[in-house]
Amino acid sequence: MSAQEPEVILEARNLVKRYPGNTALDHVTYKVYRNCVNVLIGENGAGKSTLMRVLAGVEKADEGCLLLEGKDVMVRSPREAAAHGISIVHQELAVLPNLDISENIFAGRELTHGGSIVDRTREDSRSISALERLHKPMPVKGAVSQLSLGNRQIVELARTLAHGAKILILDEPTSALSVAETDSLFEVIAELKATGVTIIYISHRLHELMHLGDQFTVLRSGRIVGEAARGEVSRQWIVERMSGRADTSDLTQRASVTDAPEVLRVTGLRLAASVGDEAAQAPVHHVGFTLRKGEVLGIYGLLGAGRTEMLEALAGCRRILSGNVAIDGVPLRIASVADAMKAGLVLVPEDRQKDGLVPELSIRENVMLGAAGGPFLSRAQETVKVRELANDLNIAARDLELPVTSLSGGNQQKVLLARCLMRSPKVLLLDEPTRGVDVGAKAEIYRILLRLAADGLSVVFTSSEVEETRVLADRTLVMCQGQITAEFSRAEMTDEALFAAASPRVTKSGVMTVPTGVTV
Amino acid sequence: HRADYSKRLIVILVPSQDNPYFKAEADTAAKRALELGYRVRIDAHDDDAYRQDNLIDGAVASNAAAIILDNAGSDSSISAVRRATRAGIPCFLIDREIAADGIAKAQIIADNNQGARVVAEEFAKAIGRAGGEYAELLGRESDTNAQVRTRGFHSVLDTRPEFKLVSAQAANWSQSEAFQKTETILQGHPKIVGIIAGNDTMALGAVAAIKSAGLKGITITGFDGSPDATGAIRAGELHATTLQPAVVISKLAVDEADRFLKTGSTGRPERQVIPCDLVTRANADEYQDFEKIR
Amino acid sequence: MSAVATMLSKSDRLASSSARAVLMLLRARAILVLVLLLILFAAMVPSFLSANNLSILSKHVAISAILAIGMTFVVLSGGIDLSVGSAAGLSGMVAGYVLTRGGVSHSTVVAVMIAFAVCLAIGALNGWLVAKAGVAPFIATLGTLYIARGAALLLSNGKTFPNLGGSVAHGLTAFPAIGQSFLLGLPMPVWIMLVLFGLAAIVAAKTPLGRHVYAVGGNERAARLAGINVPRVKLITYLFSAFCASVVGIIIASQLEAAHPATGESFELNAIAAVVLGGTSLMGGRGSVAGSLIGALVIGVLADGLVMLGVSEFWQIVIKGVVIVLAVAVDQLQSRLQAKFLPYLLRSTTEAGR
Amino acid sequence: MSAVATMLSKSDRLASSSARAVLMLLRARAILVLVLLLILFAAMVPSFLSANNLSILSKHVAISAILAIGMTFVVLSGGIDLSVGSAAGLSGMVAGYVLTRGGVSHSTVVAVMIAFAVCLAIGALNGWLVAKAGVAPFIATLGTLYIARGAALLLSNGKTFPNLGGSVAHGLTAFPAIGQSFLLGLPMPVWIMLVLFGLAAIVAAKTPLGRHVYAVGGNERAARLAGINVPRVKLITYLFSAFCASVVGIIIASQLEAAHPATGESFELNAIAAVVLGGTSLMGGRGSVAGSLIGALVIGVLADGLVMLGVSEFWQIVIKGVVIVLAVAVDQLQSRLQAKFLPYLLRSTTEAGR
Ligand SMILES: Nc1ncnc2c1ncn2[C@@H]1O[C@H](COP(=O)(O)OP(=O)(O)OP(=O)(O)O)[C@@H](O)[C@H]1O
Ligand SMILES: Nc1ncnc2c1ncn2[C@@H]1O[C@H](COP(=O)(O)OP(=O)(O)OP(=O)(O)O)[C@@H](O)[C@H]1O
Ligand SMILES: [Mg+2]
Ligand SMILES: [Mg+2]
Repeated sequence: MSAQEPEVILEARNLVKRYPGNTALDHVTYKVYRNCVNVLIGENGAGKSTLMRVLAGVEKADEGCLLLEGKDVMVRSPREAAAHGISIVHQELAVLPNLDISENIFAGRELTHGGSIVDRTREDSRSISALERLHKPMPVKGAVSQLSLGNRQIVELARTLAHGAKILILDEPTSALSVAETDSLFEVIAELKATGVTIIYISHRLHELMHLGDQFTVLRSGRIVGEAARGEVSRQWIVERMSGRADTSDLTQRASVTDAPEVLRVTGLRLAASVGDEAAQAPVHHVGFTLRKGEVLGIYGLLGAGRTEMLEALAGCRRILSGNVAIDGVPLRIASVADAMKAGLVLVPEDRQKDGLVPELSIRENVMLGAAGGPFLSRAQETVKVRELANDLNIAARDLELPVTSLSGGNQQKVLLARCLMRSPKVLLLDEPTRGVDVGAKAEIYRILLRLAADGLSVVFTSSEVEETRVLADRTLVMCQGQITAEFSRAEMTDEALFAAASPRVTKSGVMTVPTGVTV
Repeated sequence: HRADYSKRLIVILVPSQDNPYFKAEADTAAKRALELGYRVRIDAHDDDAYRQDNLIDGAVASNAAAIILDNAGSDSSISAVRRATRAGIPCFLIDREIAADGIAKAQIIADNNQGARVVAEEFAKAIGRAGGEYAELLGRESDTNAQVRTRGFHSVLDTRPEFKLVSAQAANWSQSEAFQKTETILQGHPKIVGIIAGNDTMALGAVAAIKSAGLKGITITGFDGSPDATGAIRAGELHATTLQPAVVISKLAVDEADRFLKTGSTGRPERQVIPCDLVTRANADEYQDFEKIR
Repeated sequence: MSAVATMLSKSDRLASSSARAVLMLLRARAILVLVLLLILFAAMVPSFLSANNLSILSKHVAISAILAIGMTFVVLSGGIDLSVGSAAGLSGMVAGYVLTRGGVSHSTVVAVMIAFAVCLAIGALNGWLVAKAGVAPFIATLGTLYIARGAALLLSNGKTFPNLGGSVAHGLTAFPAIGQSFLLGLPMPVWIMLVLFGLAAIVAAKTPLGRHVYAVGGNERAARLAGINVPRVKLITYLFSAFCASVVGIIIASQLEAAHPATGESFELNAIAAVVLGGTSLMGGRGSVAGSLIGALVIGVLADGLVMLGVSEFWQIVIKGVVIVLAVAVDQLQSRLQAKFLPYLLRSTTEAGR
Repeated sequence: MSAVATMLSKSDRLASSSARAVLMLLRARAILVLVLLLILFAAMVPSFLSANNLSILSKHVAISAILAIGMTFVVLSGGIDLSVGSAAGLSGMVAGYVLTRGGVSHSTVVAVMIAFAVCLAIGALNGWLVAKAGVAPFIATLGTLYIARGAALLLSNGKTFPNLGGSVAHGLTAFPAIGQSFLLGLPMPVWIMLVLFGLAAIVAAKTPLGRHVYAVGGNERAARLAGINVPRVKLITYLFSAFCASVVGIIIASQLEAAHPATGESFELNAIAAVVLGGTSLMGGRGSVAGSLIGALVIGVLADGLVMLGVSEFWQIVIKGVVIVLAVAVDQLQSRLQAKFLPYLLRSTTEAGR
């Protein structure tokens, strides 16, 4: 890197973006430096993705403007962003499941013979070369709906490579990638930088950021709280700025549960992969574990490892092909959510919006949804119950009749938690319980969960964050490609060990295998 | 009529089979044709000229010997009839005519205009010299017969200044629609003394509405002469209707078709107009199933 | 709070109060349209607001309102039921068949019960196809639309079952009473509508089932995860819709004292239009039974008023189309304004709370 | 690989080969049904496979096929168009108006162009309502269904425009030729259908637009993120659908040499049924133009065959309903079987591929 001050290629000035319930961007002025890897850091829900969506023309800011190379520009659509040379890989995958790989790579920007007929041959060859650059050859005529989550991520990366952008935004591109895939991505980023491309890179993995970043920006609760160049940045600096670490020092001091009676035993669980437009992952197979009363069990893994599938199966909304589940030693047949609930297994789903909340209903109705009761509902009685629980879980809502969407992410999560507690469960299943939740709420949720566990509730949660797993879990299982690859007690958990156990390995013949560890 | 492919086929096309008039028409023709040793097929075109076109194609494809047709529109049926004729299948039109000569072998029609006039005369006579406000229920307004009948009514009633049309609403030949429309009309015009309807089903809808409103002394007339209507006339609920001689026409058409197939000529002029009979309480017992039995 | 923040929140509050007014206005639009129509027709048609006409009007509205009440639950749960018109027709025909040819003592009660049973079978078929076989509601109910219509026609071979008002000797006096009698000055169909409305409103607002319907329409996956038996909820909505259709068919047959197999053609479109006019979203999850009642009133008043005004049939068709499109376009406008103003509205509420 | 794993993958392969056969069979079901129907009718109706009848049949199929081709794109993009029947009716009426009363030298070309223009305006209205105003496709096109039908009726005050096959003196010979003439032994409407089919198939498979239609139907959000102009794509699908409807209206007016304002009633249901029978999903994103053509063939063959067999009109209605329901239930079955067997299929494919 040359010594001179890098020049600003893109500047976002005074951006404000409000959502019902919170302000995602609060007068953000963000500078992107030419030909650098601009790293954007921040806790979940800090507003990183929102900022990127504004830069990429997907979302319109309520206030503020964009300057590209000093000139005021309007970016009102992804198409216009592309015309300005801005290209993005979104955090949530945006693939077209019904099209094939090559069609996905060129969707919206087809190559044509003279503007009318698609030039498949050229598209295919450019798709192949883009995939080769990522060291990930795939049959370009294969349907995307049949790809694993990681491979879908690769397809999205290939899409941006195939178009040659001036500014490339990568929003958590590695969350579904294995170690080997991550390494080839880093190679590509280095190559791109060498050819003059500016990169904005978002990730929660500090070691990646330290390795890649040239310029660092820290976002917290929709505001920029720190900016620095590579030399000035240390791990310490980042962590301080994010101020992100919830104060969890008080939480780690607890006795581990070893002698409590066993509540849940899962053996030989096997599930089919989901199909259609959602994830078509490696199916879950040969999964088994046990859980004691009052124990908090963490399940760590990469995106697409099959954790969600496993929890959904236990909660009764996914078909179990084979395997046994027993509660308190009594074998259980789980054919429906009702079955699971009756046995005391309740799930707080991963995606609040998609699987959890009914946006049209009020906070009260969302909490009481599906709760058993008499033939008639009584608003007064419900209000009393919900109010009590809301106070207990510290849900910051004065008016329980407001739509549930008016709450912040953390409070929405607590609403779901409250709904599950309404069922007096034996085992609480939580899928990514703090995704998109702010720091304060995160710590609060940890405290609530640990208090519930102390009161004798057994908890299973998944997380993609090492930190969270370490704070919360008494014991951690690691999942990879639908299998459990390792088990760690609290003392054994380290970032490196967890990460290694979670990453699929690629053998010489190219076949992916699961890392061998302590299999249960 | 099981398919016996050794027999020659007569295709009978009528507007619908859920209307008693067309049903009688079709059934009579079918019965007569079977008696004469033909195979028959009945299809309904729902007053949709395009569907009629397809059904005529179907008759052509089935090598029908003749087509008995109650058509779906005097203008929009010409090309279909011409096509059938060119394919060597003689067409015998019943009930309604088409606006072209020399294509169909026969056009045996009920005189809708005359029928409308006599029923309108009777309507006027029943109400009497005092006259008053009256309402009209029209059939599907895009239907030729609806237009012919309303013209017939007005050619009589418009010449009498004592009669004042206060509401003319389309009830699309439907009983339930006529019921609701009549109820609404009665609200706007409580003083009406009569309702003249474009067919019997609508007239019966009006009868039900009048009855449910508890009104008496409102003269209602229909058109067609269906058994339900003659029954209502006998019961004193409906004042009059005009019987379209469906049975006579259908028999005549099949007989002429038979003669044409055997001799090459119907022996009659193409256009034959059969007058409609006025049915009132006085002669209601003489009619049954669209036929004068006494 | 800084001076800027204070100013901001002040302007927010202003925005919120005017936003609220706009939202209120838009939410009440069906009532507004209704009131406008009533004023318009009252001004132009002298007897429009007479007690007598209102009674007749209410009877006409009852027919579409009953269908709309049944349709509301289907639409709230995210479905659609195209078969209601055919089901109504079939219901009347079955009742007519039993009354005139049944031989089972010509009892009105038996006839009505059998008509209900047949329609519930149609509803069950719809529910099974949608909830269990996973067929899109539009197609499933399009299929049953044809099947029920064909069955109605086959039942009498296309003929009308006449004289259902028959003689006292046949014990038939009860049947015409269903559609024609009065109670406390109100026509019986209006009472039936009111009872069904009351029932539906209570179910929608006060019972677990009602909440489940909203939940299934609002977010089917979430509903399933919350332990709601989604197929059962859907099945019930189609059963209820078919039941309402059956009631309508019997009322019409009773009013006409005759059952015609083509009765009810395109009723489904009226019912759907009433539901949508009443603010229920075709996406499911949002709306109310009361809204559908008002929607049915709008459609009924419009139809009767235009007839009384003597507007041509053809213009009536065009006006209906325009009203449907406009109403829903306004609905969209409301959602958008709401999305835009809600943050402000909420902010001021939340601040007040803290 | 362990012994267990080998055994597992072996049984998987067995499953896969039979699964594949089942899948193939299910995918080709529309063709299967078609072949079955043809065999059935050929056996039961002597003249069914005669050249003459096939020519007539193809002409009938052309009408529903043209509508279905237009509808396919709308459905593929996740919409629905209920207004095509009315649009077809309006198109014929506009052409009839221009030809008989237009005064503009009675030119066929002018009449056809104006009819196209009017229908494209309907299509644009649909597209605008759906893509810009955010109105649900069902309601938007239900509204335009009424508006277009009302307009058609108002144009002639409910009457037919007759004599469109008029005299040579009026220069009208070209108009009847559109629907009635033959080229190389095939009826002109069939040629028009083939041209539209070819065009549509090429657009669907070979152009960016076609790909965008699939993308919008497959995942609208992802399509938007990929930079596809979603509203424009939707607008185009409605325009094309309205254009196809217009063509149908003109062909029918030309065949009948008259334009009737009620023409095209319930054509939309036939077109939708054809599209769905052809395997296009009402959820969008999945299906093909060729499928719709086969769907239209099934419906056309069924309709004509039942008529020739002399099956009663009432049974025809029932059979149509049953066929629609069954076809889509089978579609669902296919998806489920696919979901069940796909893992096995995939596994063996992957193994083979590596
Ligand atoms: N479409 C939306 N509607 C409502 N709220 C939203 C929406 N998108 C984002 N938010 C909210 O805006 C805030 C910022 O979200 P954003 O996705 O930008 O965070 P992030 O920094 O990318 O987090 P993560 O690390 O989890 O990806 C969150 O509180 C989130 O709940
Ligand atoms: N193509 C995709 N686009 C958007 N979301 C996807 C896609 N594929 C999968 N997902 C979502 O990501 C989740 C990942 O699947 P899975 O449950 O197998 O993995 P997991 O180990 O639970 O991963 P994680 O919980 O980290 O997402 C699924 O629940 C699905 O909703
Ligand atoms: Mg993000
Ligand atoms: Mg997950």
